[in-house]
Amino acid sequence: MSEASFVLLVINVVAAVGMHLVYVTGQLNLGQAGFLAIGAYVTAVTDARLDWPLPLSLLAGAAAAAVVALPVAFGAARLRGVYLIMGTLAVGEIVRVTIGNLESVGDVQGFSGQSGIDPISVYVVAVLILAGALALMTSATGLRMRSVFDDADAASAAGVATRSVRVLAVVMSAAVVGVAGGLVAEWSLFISPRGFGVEQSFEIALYSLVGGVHSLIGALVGAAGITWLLDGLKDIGDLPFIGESVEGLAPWRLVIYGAVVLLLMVARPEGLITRRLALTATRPLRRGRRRWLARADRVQPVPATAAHPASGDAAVVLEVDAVGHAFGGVQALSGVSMTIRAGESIALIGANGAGKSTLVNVVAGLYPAQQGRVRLNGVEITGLPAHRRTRAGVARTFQSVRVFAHLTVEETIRLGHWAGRGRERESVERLLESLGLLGRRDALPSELTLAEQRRLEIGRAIAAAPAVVLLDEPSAGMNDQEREELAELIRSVPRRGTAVVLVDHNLDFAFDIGERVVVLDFGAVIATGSPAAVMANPRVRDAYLGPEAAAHDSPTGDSTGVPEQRPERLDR
Amino acid sequence: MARRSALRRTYPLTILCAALALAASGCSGDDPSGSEVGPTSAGTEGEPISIGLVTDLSGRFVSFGKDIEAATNLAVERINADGGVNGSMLELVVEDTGGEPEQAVTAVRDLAEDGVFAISGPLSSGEAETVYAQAAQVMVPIMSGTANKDGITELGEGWTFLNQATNTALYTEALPAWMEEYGVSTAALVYDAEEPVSAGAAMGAIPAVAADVGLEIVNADSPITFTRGQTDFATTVQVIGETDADGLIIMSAPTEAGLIAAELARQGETRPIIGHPSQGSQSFFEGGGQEITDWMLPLIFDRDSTEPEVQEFVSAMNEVIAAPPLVAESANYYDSIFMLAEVMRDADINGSTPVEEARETIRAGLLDLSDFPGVTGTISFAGNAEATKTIHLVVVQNGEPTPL
Amino acid sequence: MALLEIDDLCVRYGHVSAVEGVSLTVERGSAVAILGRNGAGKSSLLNTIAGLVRASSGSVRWDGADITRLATAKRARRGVSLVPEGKRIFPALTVAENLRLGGFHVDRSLLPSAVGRIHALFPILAERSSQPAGQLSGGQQQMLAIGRALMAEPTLLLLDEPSTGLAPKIATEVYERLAELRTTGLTLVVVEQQIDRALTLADDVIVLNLGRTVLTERSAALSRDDARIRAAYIGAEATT
Amino acid sequence: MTQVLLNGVLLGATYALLAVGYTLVFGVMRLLTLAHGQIFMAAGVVSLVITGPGTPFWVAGVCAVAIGAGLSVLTDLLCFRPVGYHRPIPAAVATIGFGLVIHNVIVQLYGSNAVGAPFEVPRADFTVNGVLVSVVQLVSLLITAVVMVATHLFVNRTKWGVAMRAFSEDPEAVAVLGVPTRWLSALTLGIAGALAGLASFLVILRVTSVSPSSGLEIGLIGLAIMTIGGLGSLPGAMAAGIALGVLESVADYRGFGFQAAVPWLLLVVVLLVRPRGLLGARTS
Repeated sequence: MSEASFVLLVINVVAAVGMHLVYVTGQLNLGQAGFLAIGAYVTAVTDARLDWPLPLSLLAGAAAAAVVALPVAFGAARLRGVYLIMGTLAVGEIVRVTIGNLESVGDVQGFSGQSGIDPISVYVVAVLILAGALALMTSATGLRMRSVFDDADAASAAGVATRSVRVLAVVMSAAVVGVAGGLVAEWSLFISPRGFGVEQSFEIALYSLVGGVHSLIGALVGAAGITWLLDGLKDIGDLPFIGESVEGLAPWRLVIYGAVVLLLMVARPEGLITRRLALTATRPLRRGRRRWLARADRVQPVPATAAHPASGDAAVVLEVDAVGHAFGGVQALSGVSMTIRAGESIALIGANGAGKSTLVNVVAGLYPAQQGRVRLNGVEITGLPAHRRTRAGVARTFQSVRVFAHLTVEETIRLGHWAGRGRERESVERLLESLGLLGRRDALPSELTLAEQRRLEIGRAIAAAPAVVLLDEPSAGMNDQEREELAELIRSVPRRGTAVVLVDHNLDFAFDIGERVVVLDFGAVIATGSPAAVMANPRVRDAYLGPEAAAHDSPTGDSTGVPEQRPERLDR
Repeated sequence: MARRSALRRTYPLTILCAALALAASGCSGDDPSGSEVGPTSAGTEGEPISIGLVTDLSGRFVSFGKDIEAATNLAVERINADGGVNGSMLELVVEDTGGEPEQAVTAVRDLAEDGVFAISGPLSSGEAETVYAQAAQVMVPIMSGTANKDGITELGEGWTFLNQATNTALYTEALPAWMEEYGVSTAALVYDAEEPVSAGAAMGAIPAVAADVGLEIVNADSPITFTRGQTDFATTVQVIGETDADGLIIMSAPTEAGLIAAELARQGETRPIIGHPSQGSQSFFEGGGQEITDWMLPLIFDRDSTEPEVQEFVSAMNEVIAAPPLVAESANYYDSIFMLAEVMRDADINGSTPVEEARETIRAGLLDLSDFPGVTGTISFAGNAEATKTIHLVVVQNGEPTPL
Repeated sequence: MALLEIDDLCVRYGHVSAVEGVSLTVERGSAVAILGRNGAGKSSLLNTIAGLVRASSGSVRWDGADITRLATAKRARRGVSLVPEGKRIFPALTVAENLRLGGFHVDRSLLPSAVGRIHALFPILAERSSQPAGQLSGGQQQMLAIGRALMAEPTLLLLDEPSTGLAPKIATEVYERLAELRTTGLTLVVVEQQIDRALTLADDVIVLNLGRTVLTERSAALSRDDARIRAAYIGAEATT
Repeated sequence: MTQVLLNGVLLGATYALLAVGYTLVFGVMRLLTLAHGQIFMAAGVVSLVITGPGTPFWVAGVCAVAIGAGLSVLTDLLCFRPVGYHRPIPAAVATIGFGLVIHNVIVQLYGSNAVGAPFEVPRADFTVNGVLVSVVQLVSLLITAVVMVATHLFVNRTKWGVAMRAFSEDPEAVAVLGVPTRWLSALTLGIAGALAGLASFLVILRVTSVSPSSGLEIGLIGLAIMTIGGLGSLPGAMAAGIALGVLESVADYRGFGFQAAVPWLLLVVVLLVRPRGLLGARTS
């Protein structure tokens, strides 16, 4: 591969890294040709007309692309699936046609006069961009960006402000793509709007989609691979043995390229470098970094014996005051009130469809309560969105395990840990150890058993040292031995100073953990007290066996605790 | 499910061996790349003189590119047939850019690295502008036979030439002849706002030349425009109908020219029209061209000229190319090779001449070449990087290009 | 020879085993009820018979032939019809269109009589025939789902919790229709939460807990308060 | 001005035919067939190349429809089925690859210049109080209307149409009823491809040629119209197609400098007002 094609390859890699920043958040954005054009033209004009030094004009290009990207990012945050793809594509085309109508920059006929750039500077810029992207993706922000890809609800439950993460990703990606545009302008010395059309957007998108959306290495391999394939196919005539016979294939290279893209999608739908592959490849790197990070982690002793509140004197942590909620006519919750004290563990039980999950979702802020109020440590949090509630100290898990398919065990815990900034927290290392997951720290959720996934989700919730954690039917789908280990873990939570609200319809599990029991039926509290007292209550017995009383069609349906296979949908 | 997983296991293997095969070709990219057309006659001792050709064999201009490659090969074979240049055979190194400016930059830099003495091409104006801006850095004489944007050679600071009539040269001769032929004094300007060559001509050369020759462009401040890839011209032609002017100036690529011609005929437009040389292609004559009369085109090559060597060239080309008749511009590339050969013969350049010296001599030689008898008529640079070409004016009558 | 034979069936989703080592035989014309609390694997077993879920091991034989690997659509052609959990009717399509899909393979000439048969069984469907199915009440949607599955005149009808979400009166009416259908020789397998309804309809009962068979028994020999059923439902020590 | 509106409606009709293809595939299978524009082009080019000079023009029409349907079914067999219907993103990328293959095979075989129609298109135009109307345009408007009604009837009346609409809501429930879903996807794409072939033929009737490089642009405009109309809504696609045709004609007439961006400006405006397109079903 000649130097000239290698420079082109490096520029393509920079563009691919830019797009990786937005694709990793699951936003399939096709507006990159527009930002490429803005970066190219601003760099070219500031260089040729204003005679700015190269680094400054490249930065100007990036800044201009980022500024234009801001409104687009807010618009895009509202769009999903095909609407997002087409909306961003439209922005790219509008930018290209606008430039084509600007007399001052040579409109359709193009612009030249740049001072040019030598290959070494291109490589330096590329290395800087790569280092920046690597640092970003391994930082807390990078974790938050990845968490938004799979499951926005789970991300906000983990304290991630999903909308601002999406907007930030689009703006940063536009800036990096702007730099790539600047490099194109300086390297080819002549630019015209035709060079920034839809074909470029598609090609840059293919780098990440073929290479693998979830890993920076994927973007690299995709960009380098495709550019080198197209260049290599041109010289197919030079192949040692079969050179002469296939020489006629050279002009057909775009057909071969199309076929290769098709074959790759069949063979590796997730792309060449899946997150799994990237993780195994960078294991040594991560080990070194971990040793360095371990020193910086604030390690503080676990409060050995939290004042275990034998009686009711501990401070009230969470107050649920006359909360009501209805789903289209069906009153799921009516006037539910309960208080939770520091370090207490409560079991919330009720037959299927009694409103247990609705109460958890309302207290955790997944959807606002229609009636009543929720107070945390005396502070009103009824209106607070889910991610702010998590940061304030109300953590929760979901009925079917919802962890992040593309975050490793350690990253998930670190994400939860980050949500508790400003509070004394146990270090990630010690938490992994107490969860029994230290050995599995680099594993992805798909490689864990259901019990391990559940422990991971609970770990993520308590990593933020919240005041209260709401556990929604954690024991579903587990065998007895796994259930016992889970009970052991849940019992240890109050010792860390976090109150537990365990929601479950399995009585023996709930009574084993909950010191106090609250029974829900038809969305109302019908009994509270010790396990024995509650079981003696005839209304509870009747609500449970339910021959006469018809159980309502609960929104959760048959819960096998199995993580729903969430098919990617293009229309939502 | 079983079938697909087996499928999935075998696919990565096939991808892997394909990639390995390409790896071999990729690394071997740095030695002289591209398909060489070696010397045909046996036993000459001298190092071969390598000439680069930058063309498009896979992109938007593949129909032009293939004919250009054929014409260039024909010239090289004929020169080698009668002894080559100063005893050295000519060796043509072809680079395919797919019509992309970025690829053209890479192609020119690779050819310079491989030590070619001169480069013929690139094909489109967009590519030519990008490449000419690089010429001063790679210091190789580059001569395009197709790009015709005015002032393009200034980018190359003396290293770049044009064996093609620029728009100004074309219309300085064509406009007066058109005005005289049809008694035109006012004209309406119509062009493709997305296509750089047409936009360049319509906003640059045409208004300038029109002012010199006293042709009034009625809609100079708000010309009628359309966009490349548009298929429906009903409204555009209707606006043309509403503009009162003696004649129409239509700047566009052949596809759009055909579409407008069909629509003009449909709406009963009979005013005389003058177009752009790039429209003079088979797809225009066979497509929309069938239905219009009085569409004048200033061409740089007349296929039907009675000159014996022109007829010989046309018949030789028709045997070689896939879809005769040939593209007019391929004649320029045929002449370019002969001109380079003559300059090298005069300056005693052969295969063993050091590359820098050869390139510098060829550059100087080309600059003062004059009255070169090519199949496209007499060509002379005479101190100007843009050659003066003989211009053949033809009028398309129902698809038949008849000389004026 | 039994109509449906299930032998040592296992179903795993990733690491979770929903059904482990279940065996069951259903005679032609009989009715079997599958009981067990939430997450016991009832739906997984039913869906495996219908072909929606792939069996990890074990076999499902239909009229002697092995259909473990057979695609859902082909099983339906052989007479196995499923009324899925949550009814899963097509809300945007009219009642008539939903029924039309049920009788996809019924040739045009026989359609009117097939639809007539369903309308006789569930008169409400005749009244609401041109209304979008989404506008029907829970009970009516359940009847539509059953009617749709009956359009192809199946030999075995699988029902997944037909009474869930229905008011008691409506659920009773649905079960009366099912009892009526049994007189036509239709074989039934019903997954049911409510013990009493299951016992009144079915000849045999199989109780699952955590994917394993806890109990198989003639329904006559069982009652709601039977210790073994309570154990499966509420867990061992709660019954003190 | 009525002339401009007529031109707009006629152009819009062709756009609508193309967009209906996309909408049908997305409406039924929630998948994007990004090779649709290239199939439109290839159907036109190949149908012109294989029909000799003597043959009547409608033969090319039949070829175009057949080629369009064939290539579109191939999209199902080569892209959607191997990659998996439950993976929309990789399936869409696979169709991009397939589109590249189609486009570049056509360019290598038939060159990059426009391919002229070998047959004579009957040119019978007449003016009605000043408005020039061509028979060809009227016929194509008529065909488009008939095809639209036929598609609407097919999707709403026949059992296959009902199965398609049900499939878009709950594919598993359709399979459970014994409907052969494999054929369903092939049929959906076949119809979409046939519509694209027909649209390509109608354009050829009017402009007597088709250019191999028009595939990508036309495909994107079709996608834009589907999105403007609202994903999966056939009436939405038809309305948006006509609307865009009229808007583009008016923009041409007014000499609006940004003609090339008209479809995209309309799309951005609609998405700002209704993030689900004009008639997009509330799908979440």
